[in-house]
Amino acid sequence: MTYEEAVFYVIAAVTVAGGLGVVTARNVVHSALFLILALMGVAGVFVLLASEFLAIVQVLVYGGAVTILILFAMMLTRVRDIDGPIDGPQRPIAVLAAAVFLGTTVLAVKETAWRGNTEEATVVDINQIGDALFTTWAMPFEIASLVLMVALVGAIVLARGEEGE
Amino acid sequence: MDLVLLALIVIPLAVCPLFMLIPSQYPQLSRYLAALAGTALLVLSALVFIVYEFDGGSGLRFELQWDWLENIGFLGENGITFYLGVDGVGAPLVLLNGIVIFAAVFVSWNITHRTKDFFILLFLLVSGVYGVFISQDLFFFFFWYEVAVLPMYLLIAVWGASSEFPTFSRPKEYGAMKLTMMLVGGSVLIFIAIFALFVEAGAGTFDMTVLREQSLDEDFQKWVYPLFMVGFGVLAGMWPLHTWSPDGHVAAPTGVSMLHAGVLMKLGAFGILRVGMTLLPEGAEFWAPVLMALGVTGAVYGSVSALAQTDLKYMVGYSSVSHMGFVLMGLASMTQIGVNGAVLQMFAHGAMTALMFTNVGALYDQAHIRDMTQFGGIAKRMPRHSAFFAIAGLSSLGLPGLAGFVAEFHIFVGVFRAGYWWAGGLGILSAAITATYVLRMLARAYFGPLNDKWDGLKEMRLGEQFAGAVLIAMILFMGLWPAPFIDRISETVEMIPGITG
Amino acid sequence: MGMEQAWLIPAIPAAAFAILLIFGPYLPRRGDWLAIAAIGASFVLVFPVLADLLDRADGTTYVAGEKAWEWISFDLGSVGETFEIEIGFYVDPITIVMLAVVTLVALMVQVYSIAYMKGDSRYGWYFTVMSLFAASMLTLVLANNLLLLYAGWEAVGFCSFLLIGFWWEKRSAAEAAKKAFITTRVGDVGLLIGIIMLWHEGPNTFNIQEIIHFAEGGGYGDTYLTAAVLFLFMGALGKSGQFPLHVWLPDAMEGPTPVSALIHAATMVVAGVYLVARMLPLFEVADPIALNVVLIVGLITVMLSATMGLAATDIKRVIAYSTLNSLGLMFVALGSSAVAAAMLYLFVHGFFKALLFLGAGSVIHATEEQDMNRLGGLAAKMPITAATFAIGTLAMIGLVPLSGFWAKDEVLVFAEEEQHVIVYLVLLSSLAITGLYMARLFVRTFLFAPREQATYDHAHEGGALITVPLLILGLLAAVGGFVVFDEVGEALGFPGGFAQFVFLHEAHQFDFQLDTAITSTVLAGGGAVVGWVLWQGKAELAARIRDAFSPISTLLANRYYVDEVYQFAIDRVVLVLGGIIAWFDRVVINDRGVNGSAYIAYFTGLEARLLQTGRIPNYALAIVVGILILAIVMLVTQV
Amino acid sequence: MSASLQWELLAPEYLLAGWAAFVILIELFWGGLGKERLGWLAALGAAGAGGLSLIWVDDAKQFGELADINDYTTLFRVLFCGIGATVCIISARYVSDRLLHPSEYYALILLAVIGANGMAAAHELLTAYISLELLSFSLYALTAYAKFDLRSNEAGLKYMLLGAFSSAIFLYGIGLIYGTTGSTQYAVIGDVLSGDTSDIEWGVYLGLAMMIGGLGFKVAAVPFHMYTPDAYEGAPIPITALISALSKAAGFAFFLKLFAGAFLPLIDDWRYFIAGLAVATMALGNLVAIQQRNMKRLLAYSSIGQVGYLLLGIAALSHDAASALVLHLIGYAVTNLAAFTCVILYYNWTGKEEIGEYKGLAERAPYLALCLTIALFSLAGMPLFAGFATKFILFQAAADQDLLWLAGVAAFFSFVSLYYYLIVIREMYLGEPEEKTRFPTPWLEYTALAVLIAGVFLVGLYPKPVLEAVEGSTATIFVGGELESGEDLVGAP
Amino acid sequence: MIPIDNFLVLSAILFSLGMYGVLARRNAVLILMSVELMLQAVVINFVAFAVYLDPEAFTGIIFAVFVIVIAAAEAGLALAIILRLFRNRQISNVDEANLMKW
Repeated sequence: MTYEEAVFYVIAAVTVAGGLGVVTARNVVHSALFLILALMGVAGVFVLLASEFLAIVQVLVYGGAVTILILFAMMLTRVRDIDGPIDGPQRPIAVLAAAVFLGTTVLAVKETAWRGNTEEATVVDINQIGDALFTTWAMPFEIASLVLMVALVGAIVLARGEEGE
Repeated sequence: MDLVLLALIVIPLAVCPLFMLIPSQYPQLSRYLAALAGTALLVLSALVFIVYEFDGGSGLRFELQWDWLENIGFLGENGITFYLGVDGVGAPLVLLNGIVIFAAVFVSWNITHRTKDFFILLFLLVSGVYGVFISQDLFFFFFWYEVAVLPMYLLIAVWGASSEFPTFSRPKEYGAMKLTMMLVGGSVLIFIAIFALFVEAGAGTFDMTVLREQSLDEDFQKWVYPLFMVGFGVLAGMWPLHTWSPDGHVAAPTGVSMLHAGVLMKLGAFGILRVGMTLLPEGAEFWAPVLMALGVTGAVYGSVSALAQTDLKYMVGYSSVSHMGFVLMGLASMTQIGVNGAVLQMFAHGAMTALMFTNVGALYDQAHIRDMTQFGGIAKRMPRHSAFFAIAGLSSLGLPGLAGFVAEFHIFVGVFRAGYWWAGGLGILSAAITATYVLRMLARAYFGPLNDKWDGLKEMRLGEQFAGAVLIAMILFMGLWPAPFIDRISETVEMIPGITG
Repeated sequence: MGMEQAWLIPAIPAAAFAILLIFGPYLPRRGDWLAIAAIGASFVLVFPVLADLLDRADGTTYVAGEKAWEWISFDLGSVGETFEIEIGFYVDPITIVMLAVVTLVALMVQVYSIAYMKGDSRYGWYFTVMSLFAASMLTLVLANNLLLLYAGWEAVGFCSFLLIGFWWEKRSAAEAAKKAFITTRVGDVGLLIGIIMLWHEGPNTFNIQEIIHFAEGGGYGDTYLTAAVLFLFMGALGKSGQFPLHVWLPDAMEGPTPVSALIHAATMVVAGVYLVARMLPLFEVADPIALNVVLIVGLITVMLSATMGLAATDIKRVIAYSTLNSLGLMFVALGSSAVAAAMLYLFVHGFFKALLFLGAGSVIHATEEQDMNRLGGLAAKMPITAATFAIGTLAMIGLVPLSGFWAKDEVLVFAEEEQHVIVYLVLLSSLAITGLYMARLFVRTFLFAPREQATYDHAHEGGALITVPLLILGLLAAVGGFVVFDEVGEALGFPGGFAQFVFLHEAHQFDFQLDTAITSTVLAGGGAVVGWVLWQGKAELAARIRDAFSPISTLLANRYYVDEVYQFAIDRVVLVLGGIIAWFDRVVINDRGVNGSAYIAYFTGLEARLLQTGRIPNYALAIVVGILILAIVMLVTQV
Repeated sequence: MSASLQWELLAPEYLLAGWAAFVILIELFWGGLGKERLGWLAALGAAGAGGLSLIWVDDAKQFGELADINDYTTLFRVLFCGIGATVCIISARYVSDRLLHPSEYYALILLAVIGANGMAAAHELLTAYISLELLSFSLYALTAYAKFDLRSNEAGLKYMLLGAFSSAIFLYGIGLIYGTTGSTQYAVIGDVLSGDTSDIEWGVYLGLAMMIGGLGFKVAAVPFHMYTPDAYEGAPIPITALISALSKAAGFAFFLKLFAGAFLPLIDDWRYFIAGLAVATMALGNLVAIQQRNMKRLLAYSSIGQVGYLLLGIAALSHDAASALVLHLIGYAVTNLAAFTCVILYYNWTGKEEIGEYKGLAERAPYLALCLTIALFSLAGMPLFAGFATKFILFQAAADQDLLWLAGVAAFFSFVSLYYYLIVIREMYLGEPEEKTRFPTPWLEYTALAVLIAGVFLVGLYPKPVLEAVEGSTATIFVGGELESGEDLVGAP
Repeated sequence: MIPIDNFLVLSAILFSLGMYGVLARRNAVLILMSVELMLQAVVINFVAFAVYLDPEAFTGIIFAVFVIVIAAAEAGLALAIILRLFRNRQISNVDEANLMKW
């Protein structure tokens, strides 16, 4: 087992641990923190996948924006004071479903003969990514900007308090 | 002259918007318009019937074929065409429809609630009926078939009447809903059968004149024909799918009952003949015994149930079931005589049952009950009304000289000729039972000492008398001189594959 | 004007009917004159037709005349035949006999009716229907094919329905009319089946002569033919009121008396006899069973009606029973294939039975009373009626030399010669009984002290319109029988005499056997005398006998309970069955079947909508499950 | 690899986007402009975009390797823009009475239309996915737009969370397909799949299943439909109309193009699953609809039923079936918009949306009742109206592909559907209104309604022109590009 | 060198965890977080495929970028809606939000 693999397993362990924490923690804030952990783990995975650019994006967008957003939301909705169990009655079925899904997926992953070099990750030059993003993928890029605008407008319209509130 | 058939469909459709333009505070106006349209239709229908004469081939006349949808996907050259044409079987029924709508307009003269809406729906119904009788394209055949069902719900539910009985009650919504759902349910089977037929024929067209040329695989015919048989059978009041008919007729307003029992039920039998037997002769041959059995059951069953009714309208409703049973018997005989009889019976029953409903309606409008046991001796107060009812009844029990006899006689002869002794015997017996309930009704309600409660009854309205007179004229015409009908019918029937002599 | 124009005979009354129906109310005297003129014309027309027939007679056989119009006709493509129904008329001696009786009696009756129906609110309607009846009856008689015959058959039934129910305000009249129509209708089921059977295996035509020819050529299978003719005979049963379908005839007396005279004595009820007579060759070709059935039915009817006649007290009913009696006799004759005898009896019976009814009518007209227990002694007040009635009675009883005697005698001769002795004895005994009740009728009505003074005082002889028809008919009833003598027949211009005339087949002489004649006369006369003795004066004797045999007398008074049986069958069986089926239709087929299937959909929806819990996790679960199922099934099936 | 991009091909989308911004700004700077006029303004923009897209009729261009601008796109652009415009018009009154921030509302509608256009135009999964998200996001926001209406919030939440969840699943599926075929181009995927797939079938099938799930969610196919009734009921009614028309149409445009372009080679593997979905969808939609008491909810379930019929077209995927599907889609969109217009108008007057509260409508607003009746009958597949013709052609197409049984099931359930439509009609015509007063006559809405009904009649009585247009457009989406009608298809039975 | 399967399995695990979270959790925010987790898994998938199988076109990486963007926007919009719901009804548990059912 090469040292990359060792590193991979460590990072993977961290990520999975984080994910597990997110969905099992009894305390919402804890699971938020676990989420950060998982996200960081994923960033590490990106590094292993030789796409540092994504790792950076990941850290900035997620570790920065999203988690903060989520924490804010928690604060505002005072989820701490919410009484009652944190998991729904559906939990056992959920376990089952997730397990079955996992089994199927893993089986599929194993059974599929991926066409190409499955052993060696190729480094993709970040400049190419930049080019592609603004040339080949211009249309999605523009639409994505609209998506952001929609999210923005929608969020503002919905979240902002009105007179008499 | 070529456009006459088109006119038959277009006129009733065209008056609908005209009705809408009439302000609803002038109901009289819409009545006049309705009368106008009805008369026009009667004249045109009569024209079609008179001018029609068989000229070889499939006997189609006044043909008119317009492209509608072709060369698209599965549709080949003239895939779906707006194809009108009337043959010897269609012509009498067109005439019948003209007469009944004409009569129905005058009977409906006293509709005061939402008059124009009523007439709109009524004429929509009529256009559908005409369409079925004269469409030669399977798609449009089915199209108009559904159009004829479309307005029924509102016609019955809005202008109908609920009825209460000691042991049960039949709200008008129920009757209307049951009728609509059963008819549309039947058309589901037709739907499927048409799809299958189209694919199997592989001619890429719905033109029935083309489809009847395709020789279809026998096994295929055997499993598809029952779909048509049952699907159309529902509308033909085929036992045991008849229950919509009595309840529906009872709930419906008089004019609608007339059209419905008089013409609409014929669409079913017509469909079995025009689509089922014509396109799938071998299938028809294979299932003829079943159809015969169902027809006989309906005939006897209907007449016996009618015997047990005290409600006049229910009695008439069940008598319709019984008479449509005769029609099915005639068709199932697959002999020329029997099928002629079936078509004649369609006409005869159409006229006389319309007459019966006219009478029942006229009586109900005054008395507000239909229980024959509560009447008695009202012939004293309503002589014409009683005479009309008696004539209708006598025609239905097959008195020679009236339409019913000619038709039923042909049917029985045909059935015997096809070798169904038991069926023929039972059929004739059920005709005798018919006599029993008709006379029982006359004796109960019309003869005997006048029940003082009905001292105030007046003769039925002139409009109704007029309508009744027209219908009686038809009954007598066909009863005394059936040749014009038979000449037209038989040559066409002769052309239908699978029909033996 | 020959046989080819015979169609005019029914056509004229038919035209009269049409006119009366439409313009009747606006005609002077409601158009009774028109009706009478029409029937009179028909009566007159009979003679040229007869003459024509006689002219065409070569030696001893007659050439029948025929005339037909096509009514329905179309090719049966695949078999190359043609399905044809004609409106055709056929004249032969039997027809002529019927025509004569019908037109003459009808004429008499209608004249009589002018007085009898005077002042009735539906006077005009009466004559309208009468014309229709005449037209249909004559059509029936002249029809050359079974279908036209059936048409006339139904039409006369319908007329009798209208006329029995003429006073429909009376519940009893309405019911009687209904009963008559339905009962005969039951028979007609058989008739129609028989007709269709004859057509089906036959020469693809309804023409009577062709069918007979075909049958005589052995065209039909033996059993098949037997079945067919027996079905035909069912029709005859209904119309001619033979057992077991006789129940309607006595009730039919609810109608006006002239109607009873015309329809329920002289004409319509003998249509059955006429039919069988026409079709007799078929019966002869068919298995002997057929004729025996006819014979036995006739016998039963004879005995039943005769005995029931003893118990009835309504004079019209008594006469009705006597009619049944006579009809039975005719069927016995036919049963022994004695057409001539049957037709002769039919011929004279028309006269004396009409006479009896009209007489009774005159009594009723005079007294408004038809229960013989309240009458009596009328002879003094109404001599003509009494005299003619006496003639009628004696003719019915069958005493020399009145017409009844000769006819009945012929039947007896046949019975003796060709049938089992029992038949003969039964007939003889029935004669005695006939004598009894006819005597009773006459005695109780016309002789001795009146039982109700009021009615008696009120009684008076009717006007000429009533008496003249009585006299004419009385004359005919008296002398009508002499046609049996071939000399008379020839004198009247029938080559070979009446029998020859009627009996187209091998020449058959009326033979007159003294012994038979004497026996019958003695029995009948004796019966009459006994009747006289029993019911003279206050009729204590009769009363005592009645009490002595009370069970029998009640049985007779209740007409052997046949009506009760039928009533029971209708109320407890037919109507109940109808009720059951109606219930089945509503509850089982509709509520279970139709509504049931609707409810299935309804409740499925009701349950299915509960899946929609409104909780996001459940929704998510649904999605996941959906995908897992898709994925797993896909992988399992496709990999 | 980067083709020179012809931006002008996207002119309609730019117009829409710009117009959206314009609408927002104009409200800022010219408050005097009434709320209703904003709606008409937005409608104008949408209509303009629709007109603009007509430039490319009978044209076959490509935008990079991302999108086609051909008849298929044009057809749907016109359809979507039309839907958008209609919704804007019928929203005007409702919005001005009941909602805050009208300009953003209209802007979001226009942006949604862009997303829909993208879904129809894209021939590449990334673009399609982004467009789909654009559409979805706008709809999420709009569903929750009635800020103080609890049901609206709840609907928004459900729609949003489940949407995110399903799009995650969809993405995972895309990932697998991408991994196995090495591309997101429909054509490439199609080529790979028409080759030997035995080595990668595990990944392919799993990915396929998950993509079907994601698309199923978009078009509301059982069992992925769960959010639909709640979203329909909670959302502001015009938005309900928008979801039922726009997002379904766009979903099917995408579904059809993807499966025709990429997955057709495997049709024998997936057709029966789609057929199964279709049956489940028809059954559940129509049966549960019988139980509904709320008009919006009823229409929601009825639209689920309609999805069932539409899936027939996918299951029987062939050129004919595709055309039939699109035809039915058009007919359905028009009819449904008509129905919703009536519902909105009634709600504007009375604020009522329970079926029971429609009683006596025929007395108070005959024209409205008539139009609603026509629309409902058309949805039930009654003749004279669009429903009959389109259903007939669609089912016949399915029967042509040996799916007679499926066509039969569909026919049966469209018969069941008649029942609950009749219930509504009964209320309108038989019920006695509380008060007799006639309703006012809103000319603009009535005109829009008249146009829609006219469309219903046109498709019902003479579908030929429409169908021919559809035929031409659907010919372009199949593997191997242009197809003559009826010609045999790769992998088709 | 790390075989691709490792990453794929990792992503599968993450995805399943997220799926479990969505199904099991009651709180809207937690569900949202679970969705984010699933999206992370998706991203890993894309990137892995891109760098291993499709390094020339590397569509996967582009896809990943967009997914991340979308995910962020999603979070924003979703949280806004959650807040709105909380303001109006003081609830953030999804199973309490069932005004509309059946």
